[in-house]
Amino acid sequence: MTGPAPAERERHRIGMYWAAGCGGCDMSLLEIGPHLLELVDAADVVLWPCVADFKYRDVAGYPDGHIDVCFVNGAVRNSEEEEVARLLRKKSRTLVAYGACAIEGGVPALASLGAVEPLFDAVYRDNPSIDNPAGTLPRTSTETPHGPLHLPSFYRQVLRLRDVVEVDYQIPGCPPQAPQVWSVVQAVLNGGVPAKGDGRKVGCDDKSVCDTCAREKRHVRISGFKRPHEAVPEPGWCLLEQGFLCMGPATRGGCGALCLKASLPCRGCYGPSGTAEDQGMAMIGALGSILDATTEERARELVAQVVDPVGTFYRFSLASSHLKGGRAEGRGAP
Amino acid sequence: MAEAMPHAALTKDAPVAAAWEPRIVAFLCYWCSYTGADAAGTARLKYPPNVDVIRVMCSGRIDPELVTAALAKGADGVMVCGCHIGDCHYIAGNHKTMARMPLVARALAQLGIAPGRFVHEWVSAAEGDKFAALVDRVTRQVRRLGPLDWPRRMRERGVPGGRGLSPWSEP
Amino acid sequence: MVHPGPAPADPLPPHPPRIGVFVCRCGGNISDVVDVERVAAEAARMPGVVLAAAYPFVCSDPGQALIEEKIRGLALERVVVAACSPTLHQTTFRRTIDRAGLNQYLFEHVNVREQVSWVVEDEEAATRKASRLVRAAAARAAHLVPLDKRRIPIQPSALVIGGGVAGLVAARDLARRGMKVTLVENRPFLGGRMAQLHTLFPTGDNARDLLAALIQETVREPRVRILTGAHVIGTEGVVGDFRTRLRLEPRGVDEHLTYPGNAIAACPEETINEFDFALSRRKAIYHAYPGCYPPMPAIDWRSCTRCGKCLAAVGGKGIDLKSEPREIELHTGVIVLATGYDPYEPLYGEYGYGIFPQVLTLQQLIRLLDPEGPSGGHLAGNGKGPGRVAFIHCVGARQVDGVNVPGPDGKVKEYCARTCCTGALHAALELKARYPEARITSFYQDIRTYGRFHEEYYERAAEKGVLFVKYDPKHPPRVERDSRDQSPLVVRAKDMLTGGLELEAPADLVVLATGVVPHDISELISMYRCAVGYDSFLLEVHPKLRPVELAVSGVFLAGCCQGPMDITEACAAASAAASKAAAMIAQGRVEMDPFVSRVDESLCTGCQTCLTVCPYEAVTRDQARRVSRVSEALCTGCGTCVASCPSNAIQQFGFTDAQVISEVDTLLAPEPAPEPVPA
Amino acid sequence: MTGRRITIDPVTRLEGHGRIDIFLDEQGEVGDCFFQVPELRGFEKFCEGRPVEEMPRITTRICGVCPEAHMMAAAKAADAVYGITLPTTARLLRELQYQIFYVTDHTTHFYALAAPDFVMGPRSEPAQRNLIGIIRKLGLEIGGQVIQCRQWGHEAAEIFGGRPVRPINAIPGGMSKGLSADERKRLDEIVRFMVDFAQASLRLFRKVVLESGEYRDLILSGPYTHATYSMGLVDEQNHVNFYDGRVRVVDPEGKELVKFAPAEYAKHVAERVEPWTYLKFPYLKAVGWKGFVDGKDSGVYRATPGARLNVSDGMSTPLAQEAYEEYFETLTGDRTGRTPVHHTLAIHWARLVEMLHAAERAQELVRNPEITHPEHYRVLPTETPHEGVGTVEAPRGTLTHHYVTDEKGILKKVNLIVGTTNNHAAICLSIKKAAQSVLHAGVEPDEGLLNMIEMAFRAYDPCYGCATHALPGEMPLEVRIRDARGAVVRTLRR
Repeated sequence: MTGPAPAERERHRIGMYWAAGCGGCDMSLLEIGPHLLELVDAADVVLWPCVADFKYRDVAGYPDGHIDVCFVNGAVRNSEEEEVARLLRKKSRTLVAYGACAIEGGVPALASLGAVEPLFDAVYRDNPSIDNPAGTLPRTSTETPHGPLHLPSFYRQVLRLRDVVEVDYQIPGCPPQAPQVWSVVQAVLNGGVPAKGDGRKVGCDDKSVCDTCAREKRHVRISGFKRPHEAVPEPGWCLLEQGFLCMGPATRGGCGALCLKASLPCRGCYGPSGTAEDQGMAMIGALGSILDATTEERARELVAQVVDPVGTFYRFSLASSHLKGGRAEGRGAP
Repeated sequence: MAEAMPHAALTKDAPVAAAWEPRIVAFLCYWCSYTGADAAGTARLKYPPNVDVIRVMCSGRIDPELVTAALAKGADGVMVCGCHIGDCHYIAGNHKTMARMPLVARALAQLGIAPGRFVHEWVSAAEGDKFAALVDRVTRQVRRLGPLDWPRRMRERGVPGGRGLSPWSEP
Repeated sequence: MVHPGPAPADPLPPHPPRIGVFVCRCGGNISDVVDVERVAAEAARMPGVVLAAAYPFVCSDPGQALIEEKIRGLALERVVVAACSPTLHQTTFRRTIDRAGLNQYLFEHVNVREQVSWVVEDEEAATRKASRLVRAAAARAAHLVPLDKRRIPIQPSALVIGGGVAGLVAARDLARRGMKVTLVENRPFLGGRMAQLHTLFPTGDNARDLLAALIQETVREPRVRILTGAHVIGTEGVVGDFRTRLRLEPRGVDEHLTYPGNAIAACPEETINEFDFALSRRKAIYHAYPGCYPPMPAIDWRSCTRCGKCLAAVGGKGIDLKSEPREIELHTGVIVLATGYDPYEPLYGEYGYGIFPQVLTLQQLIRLLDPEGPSGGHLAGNGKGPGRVAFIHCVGARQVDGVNVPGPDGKVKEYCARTCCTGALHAALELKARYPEARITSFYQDIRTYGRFHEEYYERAAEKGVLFVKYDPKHPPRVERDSRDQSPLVVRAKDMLTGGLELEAPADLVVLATGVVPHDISELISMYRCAVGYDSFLLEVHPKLRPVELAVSGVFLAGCCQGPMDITEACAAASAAASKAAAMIAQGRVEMDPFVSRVDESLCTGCQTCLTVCPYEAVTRDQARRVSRVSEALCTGCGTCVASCPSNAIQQFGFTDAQVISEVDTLLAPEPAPEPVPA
Repeated sequence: MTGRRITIDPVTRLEGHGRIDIFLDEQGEVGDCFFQVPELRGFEKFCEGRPVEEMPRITTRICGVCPEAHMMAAAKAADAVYGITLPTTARLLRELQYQIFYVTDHTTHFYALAAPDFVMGPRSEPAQRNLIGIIRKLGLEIGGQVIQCRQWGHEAAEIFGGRPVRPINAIPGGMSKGLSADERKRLDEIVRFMVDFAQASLRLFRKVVLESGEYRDLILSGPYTHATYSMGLVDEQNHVNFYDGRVRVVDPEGKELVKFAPAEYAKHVAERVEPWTYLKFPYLKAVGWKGFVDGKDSGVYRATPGARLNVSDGMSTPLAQEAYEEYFETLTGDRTGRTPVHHTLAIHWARLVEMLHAAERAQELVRNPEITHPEHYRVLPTETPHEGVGTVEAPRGTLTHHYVTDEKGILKKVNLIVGTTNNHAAICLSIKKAAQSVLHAGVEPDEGLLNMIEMAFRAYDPCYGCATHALPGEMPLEVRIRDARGAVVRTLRR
């Protein structure tokens, strides 16, 4: 390890925290690899439970604004995570929503499509391996011979970080790509970040995934939809035009169109592109414009070939869509 | 979406509005459907007052985001009307509508919006009677379904968040 | 930029613009149902509204003057008028505020008559709806920006499609107004249907003499270019610069042909002569009719075998059997459609047509009565004349659903063909004149000799002893073989005037007064996106206000493509179309609403979705900058590309997301508490 | 007291991700001990209605630490749903990708999370007890190799599926893309390096751990020992297999209890629900749930690297077999491996043995000529989808995905038993036992003691990303010690 940090640079205090995420975001921050050493060289990591317990202190004991930049990944799924979010907002000068879950709810937000009760049933009561004759469910408070044990309460709706606290920047992606992340971290260290904006997106492109996708657009209309396992795509040709539902057009770039390199369609993890707010409806607007249909029957046929519209068009962004799921009425069969 | 709370204000500030009336937003293309709505008027046909018309030049302009935005802001129902296929003043604007709206309908159903709340129909400039009948039908079916009041629904679920969310209540 | 919140996509000016709201009573049309004062009062509480009041007739001169005065007096920056439908007076009010020096697109028109006061019974509900709409308009108005009409330079040239009487008149009139005119006719000869007529009602002129005169007038115009055998195969562009692609069938004959007669005589190929409605045959190299234009014959390539006998007969000059079709492109500022009609072709067996040789259509009868026609004007070779003749009216016209057999489009022809009554009587009288002993019975639904001087034909026919039998459309006449052999045929019908008494008329000749159907121009209809009426004729923008214009700017209607007309009406329509087109050209440019789409290149993400959505190909890609572009000249302002853009990078002037969403927001906002009811 | 708990103490909340409650009895000894997992996302439910072919892409979002495991389990389950038999090339590619992931994942855990305790010492400065500390102590060379191993691992992942992390390339019927000759060549280099690196790691372990008496004792000491059942996938020869095979369970003495096809998992494993945690407790049906106790009569089992070695009769690769024998020789004196190892801390060693095996196996696979076949990397499903189970050995335990779909392949039912969950009960045991051994009346608990408690569950490499959402290793941990009346007498925190 090289010597002490350059004296002229004031050492930053950086934190990373997860809420309802999967840890992939923390991993992606680890992915900066060798830069990790530069990071700890230039900044004090004052909170990063997954890799470092050194200097792990009582965050609540920090003075307000003690953390210069705090990255938070994961959605807000329960009361505990909301409290954590509030605390970190208080203790951090700059709060950064890190990754799809924190920004748009991510995959876990699909849970908002249904009510909580059936979810608990599926997990704790009704599955092939469950042994729960009494129908026991986790409770926020349980009496034991020794005293009560508490669990955070589970929310009906998956919330974004922005739904509970003010967010200064957002780094999209599931997970954000390491090079992008490192560029942001560097900017943070060298004070090169753009002016704070309410959830301004950083560490991503202004263009769509299509713009970075190497596949050729032939500007032919979609004459039928195929599911990824149903056909082998022609190499080098836009998957959407081939009929593989691809979220590329409606998705912010930054990933480098990685999934397309694996000849699989984009699923939209970088969230809506441009100023669109409802990624799913934006995609429907686009998709409906490029179907090869001149009669209603044909249009209906093609539309019927789209399986699971919400699970596809809102795979990562349901919590930031206009309707946010929320199961109002009806069975909601696709 | 703290701003999308008209109904809280509504019940608070405007007691008259307490008696619920369906709020339906209709997006109409200018050349056929809007003119068709005019035709209904010229013929003095009577229909319920619950549908407020927003005029666009072509149904092809109706961005699906407008549909969800209207519902998210408290509409109990949304109508989308355009020229019949083949009659589009812009050749094929309604071909896009014809493909988009069924997708919107399917997505809304999955999102838990009762199918009756979103209606997509073709109304020609001559079909004043069809328009009147349509408004009548949609208003009745939305009335049957009751208030959607998405903003309230979301606030109950803690969107926008903040304290006072209603967490999952245990059995 | 759809926002679930009220935050406008376009930042509003620091101070909300000063908005004036004018609510029209429309002389009670509105105010009888809508509490206009309350609507105005509630609108007055909207941000930026400095004036909101109700007035008796806002569209009247004093009303407009008032708006101008208020704009000046109160320095209004936006104007909202709540009145009738924008289709009626939007333009009126735009001009008004333009006169007051305010950009005419800073205007918002609210429809509280056709869509509120005329359709909502309950006054409270109507008032609330009107109030919602007006407040939404006020909110929208705040988002309006000044726009300029698009001005597209227009070429001083016209394409007239159709070489019949209407096309000729239109072409002549346009040329006389100084326009370059190209007249295209897909047959090898000009004249159209008129040439197939003999004498004309109500004047009795000879059809082909009149036609010849008109053709001469037209072709002598130096600015007129005639293209026969020309088919429109494609079109691009918009008003001001229509680019039309034509396929020109070779005539196969040129001016070097010295003795056309020899060539025709030498031709071994014969085919049905459609000019005589299959009553005669003609050669593969032929003249349509005596004195037709162009005078030189033409080769019918469908029946020509290129045997070369004609060429041999004229010494190998003036005939080219090898010539191939060629394509050309025309640039014109406007287009006049004069594609005409076809006589209704009765179905096989309809009134015995096709079964009994004695059953003719009116058109066939006219050809037979024509001295230059297939029979030299004689009905029967023996000169004895037709004997008993039965006319049946409304064949292929005024049909009854369920009674008559629908056409290929699945519809029966419910409309009146308008010319056949007079035409049939005209022919009946001519029969009487030539064969006084002919006994004529006319089976009709109603006699509609509606035109000026037309009724005389009915009266004279009655005088001359034509017997009129009014039949019941639900039980049309039946044409059968006469069992008693008094004559070949017998026509049976219920006579409505004698209470449905079954009459029968033996007939040596049955004439079907057939209606008219539009000439098949389905390609043109799809090419020019013409609106088509229920009767399958082309549909004008407004039958009274804009009778000769199609909704497609720069395309005009002349003659029977728009509906059944007699020659008088067709010529009038053609002249009207010509003057309308000329007027448009005279302005040197067309003005179009500025509601075009524009790509915000800073937002365009280069997904290329929009590139395939525009049927006018107004959207293109700038490869260098990896963004899309919209050509304002080609954009027709539908906004379809706007909804197709998943990044909301495309906005349509006059219909931005911010404007539309501001309406949505206000419509769904809490309704104001009602004013305390005055005691 | 309930009243006192209501007032929100951000500290408690903040550090509640893994919460241990220790209750002392009258004598001041540890009475009872609870380990709580406070998070749930509910994939089982919201995956319903999704197309089954998307599951390899969706379930990678269950855990960002071992997404490959979920991708493979999901892909295998989807194969089964469509009744697909994979072409050889597809199977080779899947296993190769999986083995390489194993090396990378075990590297991460050993060096970033486990080694600090051994290298720096369990009671060393927390500030030093991390990867950076290791690198400082062992020098940049090994540190560089650790980082290189991880990076090359991700490069390999990118070669397979375009993405360095969070792969997506396994689909029903095989892989979304094949392997080119050049790519194979590069993978060969990567794998060769990994074999060397795995051996180096074992040498390091011997040097720092085995040659130090303190750790040997620690590993063999009672507090860190549980005689439980062991579970793991084995091949026909009962050799360890991470990607495929049958699930074998041996009892604390090493006798085979059962060996079953993954599809029959529900016959043999049941999950218990406790109201005080969101995480379930799987146990062996045949034995039954006897509470949080170990021994032959308790259905509690472990599915860890150690458990996998316990259920196997050996390794299919030579170097790993040597390491296997050394491992058992040292810990049980029986090099055949018939006698199970129950020392929790020995799991770290077993992990290194597995790492070597994974690297060796990867080498076999990458050199198989069929692996670059231009077409056989996938087949298209032909049968009507219905039901399927997919099981792999995740680094942290046997991972099972179970799907039921409609005839269109839309999921109607989803059941998941993920790696760490298998060990949940055992982890509770280990923590309790560790606590009982270090906390006594009159002993002042300090950070070091606390870490020694934590080492007990760190050995499992508990991945609550899989189980719920938290991350392996240094879980933010709070220990509350209460007196017999339940009053908190002391709260310790790291």
